[in-house]
Amino acid sequence: MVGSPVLLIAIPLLAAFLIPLFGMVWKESVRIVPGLVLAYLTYLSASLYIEVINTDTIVEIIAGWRPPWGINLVFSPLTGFLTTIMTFMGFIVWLYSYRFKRNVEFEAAKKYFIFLMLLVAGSVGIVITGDIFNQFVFIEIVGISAYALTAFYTGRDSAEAAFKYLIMGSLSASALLIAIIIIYSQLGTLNMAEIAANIDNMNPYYRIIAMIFFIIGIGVEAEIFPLNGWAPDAYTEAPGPVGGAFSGIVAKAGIYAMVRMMFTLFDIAGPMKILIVIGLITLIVAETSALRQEKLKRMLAYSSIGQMGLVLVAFGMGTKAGVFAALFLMLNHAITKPMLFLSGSFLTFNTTEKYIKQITGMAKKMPVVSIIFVLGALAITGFPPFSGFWSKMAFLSAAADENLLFIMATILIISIFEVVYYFRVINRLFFFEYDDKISVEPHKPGFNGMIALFVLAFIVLMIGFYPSSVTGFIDLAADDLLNTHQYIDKVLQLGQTIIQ
Amino acid sequence: MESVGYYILGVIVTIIVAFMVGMTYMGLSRKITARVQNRKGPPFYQNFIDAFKLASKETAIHHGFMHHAGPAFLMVASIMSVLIIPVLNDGKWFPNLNFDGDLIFLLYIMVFGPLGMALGAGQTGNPNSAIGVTRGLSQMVGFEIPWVMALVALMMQYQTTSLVDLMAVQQTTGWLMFSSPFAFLAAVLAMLGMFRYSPFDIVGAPTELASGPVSENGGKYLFTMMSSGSIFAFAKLTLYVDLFMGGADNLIELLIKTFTIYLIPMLYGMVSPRYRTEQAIRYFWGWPLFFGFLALVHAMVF
Amino acid sequence: MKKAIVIFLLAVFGFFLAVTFLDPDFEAERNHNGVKNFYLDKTVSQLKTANTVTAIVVNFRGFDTLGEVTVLFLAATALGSILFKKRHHIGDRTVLMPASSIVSAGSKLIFPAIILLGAYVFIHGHLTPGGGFQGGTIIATGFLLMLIAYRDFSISHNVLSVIESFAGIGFVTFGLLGFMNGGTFLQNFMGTGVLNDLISGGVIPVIYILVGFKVAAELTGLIYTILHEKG
Amino acid sequence: MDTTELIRIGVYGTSILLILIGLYAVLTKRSLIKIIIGLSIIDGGIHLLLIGIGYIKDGTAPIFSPGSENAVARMVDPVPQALVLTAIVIGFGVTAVALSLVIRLYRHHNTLKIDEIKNLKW
Amino acid sequence: METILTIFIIFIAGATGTYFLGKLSGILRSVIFITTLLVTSWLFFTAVSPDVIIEFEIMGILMSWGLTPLAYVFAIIVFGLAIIIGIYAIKAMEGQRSLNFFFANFLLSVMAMFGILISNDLISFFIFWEIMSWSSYFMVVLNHKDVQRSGITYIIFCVIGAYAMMMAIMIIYSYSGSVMIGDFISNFHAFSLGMKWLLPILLLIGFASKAALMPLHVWAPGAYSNSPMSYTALFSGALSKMGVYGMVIVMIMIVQQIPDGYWIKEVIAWLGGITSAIGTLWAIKQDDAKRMLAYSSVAQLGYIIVGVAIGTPLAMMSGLFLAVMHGIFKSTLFMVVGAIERQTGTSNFTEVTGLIRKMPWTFLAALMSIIALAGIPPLGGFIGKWMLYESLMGSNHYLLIIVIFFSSTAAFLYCYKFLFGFFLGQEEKEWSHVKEAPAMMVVPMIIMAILTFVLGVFPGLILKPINDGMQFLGYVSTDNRFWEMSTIFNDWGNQVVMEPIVYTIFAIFLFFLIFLTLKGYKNTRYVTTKDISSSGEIPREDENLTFITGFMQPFFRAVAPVMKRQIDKYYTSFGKGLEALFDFTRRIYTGNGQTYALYFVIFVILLLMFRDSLF
Repeated sequence: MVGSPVLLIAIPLLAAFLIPLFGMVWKESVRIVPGLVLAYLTYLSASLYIEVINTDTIVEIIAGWRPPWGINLVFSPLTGFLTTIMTFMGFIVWLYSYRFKRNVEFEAAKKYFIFLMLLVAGSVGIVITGDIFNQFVFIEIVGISAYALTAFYTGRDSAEAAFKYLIMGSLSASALLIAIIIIYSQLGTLNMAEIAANIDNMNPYYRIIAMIFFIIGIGVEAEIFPLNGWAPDAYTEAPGPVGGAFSGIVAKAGIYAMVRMMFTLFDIAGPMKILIVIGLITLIVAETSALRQEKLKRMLAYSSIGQMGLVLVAFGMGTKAGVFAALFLMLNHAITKPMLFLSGSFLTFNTTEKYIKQITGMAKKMPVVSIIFVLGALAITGFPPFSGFWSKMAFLSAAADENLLFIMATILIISIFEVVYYFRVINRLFFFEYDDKISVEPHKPGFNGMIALFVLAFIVLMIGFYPSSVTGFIDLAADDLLNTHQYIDKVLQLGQTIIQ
Repeated sequence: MESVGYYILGVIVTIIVAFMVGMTYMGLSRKITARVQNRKGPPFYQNFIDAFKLASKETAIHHGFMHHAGPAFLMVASIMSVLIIPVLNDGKWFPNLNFDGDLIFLLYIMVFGPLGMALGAGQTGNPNSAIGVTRGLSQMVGFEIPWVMALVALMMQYQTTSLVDLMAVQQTTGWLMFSSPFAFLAAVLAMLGMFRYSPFDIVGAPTELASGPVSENGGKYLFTMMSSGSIFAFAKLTLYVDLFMGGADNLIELLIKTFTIYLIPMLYGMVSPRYRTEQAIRYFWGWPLFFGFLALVHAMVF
Repeated sequence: MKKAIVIFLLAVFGFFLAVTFLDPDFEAERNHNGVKNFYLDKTVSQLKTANTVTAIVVNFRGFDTLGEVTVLFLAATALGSILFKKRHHIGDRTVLMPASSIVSAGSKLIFPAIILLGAYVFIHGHLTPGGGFQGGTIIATGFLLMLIAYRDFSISHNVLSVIESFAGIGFVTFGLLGFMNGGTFLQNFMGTGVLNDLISGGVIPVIYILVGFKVAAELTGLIYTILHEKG
Repeated sequence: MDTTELIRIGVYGTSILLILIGLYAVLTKRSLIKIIIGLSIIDGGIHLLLIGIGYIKDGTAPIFSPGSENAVARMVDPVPQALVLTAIVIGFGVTAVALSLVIRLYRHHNTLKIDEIKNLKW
Repeated sequence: METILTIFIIFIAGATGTYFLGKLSGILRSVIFITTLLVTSWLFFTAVSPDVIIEFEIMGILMSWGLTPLAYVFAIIVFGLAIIIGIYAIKAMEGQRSLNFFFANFLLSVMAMFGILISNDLISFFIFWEIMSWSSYFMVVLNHKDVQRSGITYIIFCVIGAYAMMMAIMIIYSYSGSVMIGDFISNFHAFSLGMKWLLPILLLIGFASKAALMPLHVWAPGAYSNSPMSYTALFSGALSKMGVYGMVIVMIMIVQQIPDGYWIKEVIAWLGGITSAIGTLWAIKQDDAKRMLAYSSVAQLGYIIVGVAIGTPLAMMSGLFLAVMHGIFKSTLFMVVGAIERQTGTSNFTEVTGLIRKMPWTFLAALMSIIALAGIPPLGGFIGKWMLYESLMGSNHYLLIIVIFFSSTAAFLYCYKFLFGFFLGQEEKEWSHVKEAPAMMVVPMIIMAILTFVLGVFPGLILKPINDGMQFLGYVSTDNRFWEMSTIFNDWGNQVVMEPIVYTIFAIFLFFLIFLTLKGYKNTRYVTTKDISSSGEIPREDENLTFITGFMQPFFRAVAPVMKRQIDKYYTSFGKGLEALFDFTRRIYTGNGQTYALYFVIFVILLLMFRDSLF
């Protein structure tokens, strides 16, 4: 036992409370401590994950009360997979921002890193918790950190973005609470496994109503179509790395929550029309909106939303292959989109508007960053031999298994738009002359940021050339998600053995 | 083909005959045209005199290699076609290359010359040459279509691309002129363009431009071109005879048949004013094309 | 027009909500035998905590409370971050009008009582209604009163920050101590004592007191930050 | 219809009404402050709803006083109360952040009208 | 280690080395580049045998690499062209931008093509296909010219094709559980009727997009003319052949198995015919040599596709032979344009004239290639054309042959325009400083020109591997009825014997050339092009007598109605319309937070109302 999943939550919270104290003593610590914490989380998560794969799912109980009564954390191949990605991406974002935030003041930097850490911790919490109300609390932690990070820069429209996010976030929190109320009143429990075990006894009408409110409650974090108005604004106005964190961490947590709810809580077997429909609409609206964006980050944001839609469609197929594809897509997106955000943020460092035209010809000035951006763009649009190709292939293969030709065609057509807008940016970056009048002043990227980018690029290439390095993990995770009974048994039977 | 020597002899004899006949026909055409126009006209051997004069003239200038070699290209095309086309039925004459190339090959080797000459004309730098060339090439696109349609109809109907085979077919079925009338019509109308007599003589435009592609040429160059033209004329006429009139068993029959064919463009030209290039193209893509289609339909049905 | 549409939409939405919640079935199918009885039972028998709600908040669902505390902490930090200015100077208060002497004199009088009440509420969180959150809020109102009454009343941000941090660290540390002693996070590892004694319930009152401190410090900080904000 | 029913419908009905009122404010009021008030009203309605589902007939507070150990059956469900405590605090935190954002927005745009604050769009 | 793997590793190492070491010195870069090409080619031609098959698994999908005899034909094109163009490129690219990137990417392209050819399964086929797509894309935009238009057009059509293909591959995989091309072919009969139609059509869309078949051809002119000429030579010569390669497989192995699949062949053949006609017409109209050759490539690929689509053994052979020939002569022509552009700075006919005496060797290469392109005997182009016509007649395509004949006759017009525009005509003073291109550029061109001739005389050299490839697919019987070393036969047994014909032609040509030269040899002298009898007037030195603007005007007046409709315009307006639509729909995101809240409520209500159908 290398540690306990609860440390994934406890350590960052402890650190968050500690940082202000450290900051009084040694100013640099506010930058370093979060990094250490995130590194430790990554290590912990990865080692737990390996252990989980080799032995069995860890169900951690809290306060010594067995699952139906106490809160429990579930560290399974699925949640472990996601937590590892999230903590790792959190570390990467920290690494990138470490010097990036040097030019802001101490107070601001301190808060930035606290928010970042808690964003990761909250997302991890969403994933590993086994209790719906607890999930709600973590969603709120993520929400408030995200509002604060969005509004981080003063003097921009960031407050506007954060406010929109906040409106949507609190409305969704309300919806989530209503769903929790319905569930609790009908089943008398908040534990996911218990709910899942008893869901068949629930009045079908309330079941559907609860599900609807759940979808809406989580939909804001998962960026599904009519609820994602905040997302492009927030991605655009938040600091560059935070955009990466949103797409790489928060959105993943939202998707996970929604999927866990659909697959486990409500135990829906077979294709889920609702996810497919919502996912497709999200995909279409987002990708077509991205086509004419003038701001780089906004375009990336729409692209990110679109990818989330794609993931939902993949989950909506409800088959093993579909879930596999969805998790693969999530993995790739979690790595590639931050890569794009981070490199894009370097490219547009010296401008606040972040217009695409401002990066005209930047490749001459910042070749390495540009190449990494292109790598990300190629990966996200699914060009082999980069990582995105395999996940897109897995997706199409899953869709073909289900004979969903229409969906395959739609998604491929939408992908054409994706290719178009990414290549427009690549063209601007590489194949236009640098122009002093419109292009921004190049920024010398920091050492730490470059390491972060290189690590991401390496992963993209690794998955691209050798997808089998990750597919085994994804396979286990997909099995885990689909096996609801196993989940229920693991949680509840563990409860039987340890009674205080 | 017993030996190389026999082969070379055949080639030479064929060329000489073609040259003589072609020259004579061209002279006759000038004479007849003059008579129709109520002029006295030159004697029929005038062309020989011209050729002799040109051949003996000293040529002082050339405009570079392509200009220099252009007439040679032209000659290759003429002689090659005359070698491919069987002059008489059943290989009574020298077989030459009758069995080595077929109709498609013939079609292509026939454009070899004009292209070579066009290159030669191009290098002179005379804009009139180039203008003439473009007109000629454009017009060629015009008449080639019905011409090819006619040939394709014949070839597909009789399942062969060999001229010799087509001639052999006519030994049994009679002249293709009658059994495939539409092909014949299309081919004849295309021939009007091929001979570049009025109304399709805008290429040379002898009266306004300094004679189109051949301007800037004189002496040995013009001589070569002229001989080539006469050989080529003979080749074309023989081709028509072979294709549509059952070929000829002996030289006399050949002369009669070819001259009959030759009269068609000549007489048509006498009564027609000149077409502009696009008019000429549209002309070829009118009735000739229609006949070509009919020929294809005919070939399809039978 | 817009209002009409909104009212229509809300009517439809309200209809659905009403159909859901006002339906007798909703009540009839309510599950009364879930976790409730277990909680009530164990609170008395094992945790020896009189206030079941407190037991749930701090122990059974203590993890939620940790999150909740974090949310408050985050809110306080976020406020500081969002209202952060480049040159951060404390001083000018936005409430310019001085309070009347009745208020200022009265608040001096009431302030200790409020603090005392707050402290009482969170110290007795496990016995009576109330607890750390409630007590902390009461204390914060005391500071609010002082801030309104006295223009020059000031609290050191650092002190607030330290209190807040220590309280939070304490919470997590107690959780971790439980983890180390008993095997699970937030486990009640201390002796539970006798029901209805002041010192009973093991870690529950301790944690709730820490929460009280934290909430008091954070709410005061929030108020203080907003009060010093020029609109 | 007995009193329980009436109380139930009263509580649920009120909370639904509060939710709708809050939504109305969020959807129609132009002032940011009023929108936040609307959000708070929605929260209030939901908290009421949450408390409402813990109600049982003739229930008492789930607090043991000496000698009331046997009153377990009459005690209302303590869980919603614990949940609502958490929910309130969270709602409070969100409201605080929202208000601070409003201050920022006012600083930046010099207005509180939500339809005039849309620099970010499309 | 397996030779195939070694070749890949050398390619990747070469590309990396070219890119990074190229920053150190230009010579090093060239050396690495050429060495990579030579070594890989050497390995390929000596050590790769068709029997060796590498199998491995990725994501549970069995993949396999190995060379088939059919692919061998295309591999000859790829490696042959790559070496020759590679040598050419070193000098031709001198002084241009992003050389390291260019050469590295060049190697990547070649590697991708090699990968396509050795792929025995559809997934690795697709992977290499996409690598080829993006590496060629970067070449298209490398010159920073017309990037957002022609580049984006190219990539759009690339991905349209690739995605159609991908969809088909995934359907195949999920239905039959295998992505092996062989398995697909043998399991094809088990597919449902709908799939039997859908799959080949999707695959054909994929291949046709690369082969620039008619409705999917609009990218070609922009892409071909905007990439560096050294790459366009490979692009048009080898890259587009990959589409042909795919089509051959589909046409031979798949379409045969479809009931009534005859119609697919007919439609593709007709599209090919129309492509060639339209491509030719537009080629004539161009004033820029690159665009002309680009359209010409489209037209030539049209012939090839016709041959492949007709699908009789002779037609298939003609298609493949034309593919090889097109690879040779079109690359040469692009190299010629590259040389001219390098020496004069422009590739526009209206600007540069009379280079024949300045660049004689280039002219010779251009002349040979043009003759081959026009299909005039005795050069190689004729063989392909001949076989194509014969096969069209043999398979009773009465009208298609006319369309083909029309476009190949009309091709003379642009052939002449090309030669005339650059090399002939007035030798203006403006261009008197122009020198012949460096030997490193001329020699590859001349080699290619000689190749066209050799293949014209001995078509059997290339027909043999083609025949082997087709035999491997079980497509022709073992007796080689259609070809001997220097003779070709048609379906009816008629023949063309090249050897005596070529000797005769040369004898005649030489005879008359000698006659013309020797007669009056002493007195004949060269005079400049100003010294002409322009209607009796002697032009002044500074008078520009070049006739090139509106070159084929009469012809265009005749075909005006056909030219009026331009498919690019439909695409452009369609694209513009789509973008406008999306610009409108994205206004959903109004920017007003309240609206988003309204969406929230509406979404809730919608879900509540349609809960029965959605859940």
